Amino acid sequence: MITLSAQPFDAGDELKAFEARASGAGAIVSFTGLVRDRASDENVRILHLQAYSPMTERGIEQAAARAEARWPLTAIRILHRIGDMGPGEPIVFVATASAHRRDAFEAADFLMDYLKTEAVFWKKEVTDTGERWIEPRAEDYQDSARWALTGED
Amino acid sequence: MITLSAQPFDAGDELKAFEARASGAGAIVSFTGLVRDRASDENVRILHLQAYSPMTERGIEQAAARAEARWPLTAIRILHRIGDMGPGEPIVFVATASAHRRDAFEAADFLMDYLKTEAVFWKKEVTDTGERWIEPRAEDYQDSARWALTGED
Amino acid sequence: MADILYFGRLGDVTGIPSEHIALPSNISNTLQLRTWLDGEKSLGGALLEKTVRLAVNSEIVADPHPVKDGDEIAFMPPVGGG
Amino acid sequence: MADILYFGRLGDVTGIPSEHIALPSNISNTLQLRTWLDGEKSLGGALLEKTVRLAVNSEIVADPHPVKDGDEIAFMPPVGGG
Repeated sequence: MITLSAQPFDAGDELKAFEARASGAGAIVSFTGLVRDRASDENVRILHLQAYSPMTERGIEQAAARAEARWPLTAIRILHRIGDMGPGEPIVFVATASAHRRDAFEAADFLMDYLKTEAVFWKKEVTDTGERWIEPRAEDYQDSARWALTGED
Repeated sequence: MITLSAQPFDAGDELKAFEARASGAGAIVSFTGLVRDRASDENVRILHLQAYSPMTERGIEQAAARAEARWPLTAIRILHRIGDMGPGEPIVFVATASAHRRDAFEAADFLMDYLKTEAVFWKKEVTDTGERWIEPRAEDYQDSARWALTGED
Repeated sequence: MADILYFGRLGDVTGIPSEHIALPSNISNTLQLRTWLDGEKSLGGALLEKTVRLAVNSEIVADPHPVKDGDEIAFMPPVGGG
Repeated sequence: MADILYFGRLGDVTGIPSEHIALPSNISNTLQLRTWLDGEKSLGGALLEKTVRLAVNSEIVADPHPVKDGDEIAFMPPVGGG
């Protein structure tokens, strides 16, 4: 279940809804990304997230399908904010459910690496002194590259 | 913050409270373990969790301290049920907060491996036809052994 | 006429998120389009960067890829959400 | 007198979660205690298994470890929560 939302959301409510849907799973892993409040010693006022629909949604759906092919998951939830959001607000929520915890952990980790480096979003940080577009860091690409390996690592 | 609880809890509420406490973190990972409803083709009626206080709490505190020494975490939450619980009920909730998602993922993963194989609990599953004590599986011990390696995984 | 979209920092660089333009008859692939638009707008190479990918009708393509009237063509700097 | 605790399946095997007993004068370490209690209760070796660890006063110990009156001694089968 994949949603792009221009409205704020509550990660706790999302986890409740996901747990209800994934009942019988055994293991649920969630990841919540929050807008940071500081960037290079400046206060962040706004984070702006731009998507390119429906390419963005289609890409996320394909990543979710890859996760389901690779790990035995009983449910997936991906919720991503678009538009403007303030410091401390959730920007992304990913949850995975499986019979076994390693599968849930790895799938959530994989999905986050996809969202960080391949999902079709552009991010702009507005601080007290100006604004700048943010691109993935080298370590984001390294994290993402782990999943290209064959097997379960 | 470590709690053993004889009362049911709601993982969504726990995540809300944790997020409020961990504000500014950037990345929050949660793990929820649910009592499974089937065991070897039998319906599970009750899962019974026995602890040995204060040894159980002390061991979990030490594991949390190891996690904090190894990864730059801004907050940790470990909540574990004891006593009797029914199928689908949460048995364990672990949450970690960090500036970077890999640290939050790895710390949560590490803490769950500790709880599965080293935390001082004994588990009994009561099914339609009887009851049996459950001990960690070989793969649980293998998962746990990963963290003895030097370095970051 | 084609729809040209400028995402991320390219929207700031061009000053517009998108435009509806007539493709000159000598512009028939993405490489030609990059060069022509970058020159037209005096962007100094922003549309020529290797890290800027193009999507034609919502599919990311490798240069040179055919473009024609009616296409939606997106200039995409490096992506990343979360 | 010492407090002996039987955790997990050992509570079922012995039929009691704990007991308050007088340690015989010839029982001064954990190895002797295992053997003596297992025999007393006719458990057929349940308390002698290598995977059953002993904790003395809430510290897991390696056999043989001294035991004495006033100790709390726990028989602990393999642990695991979650």
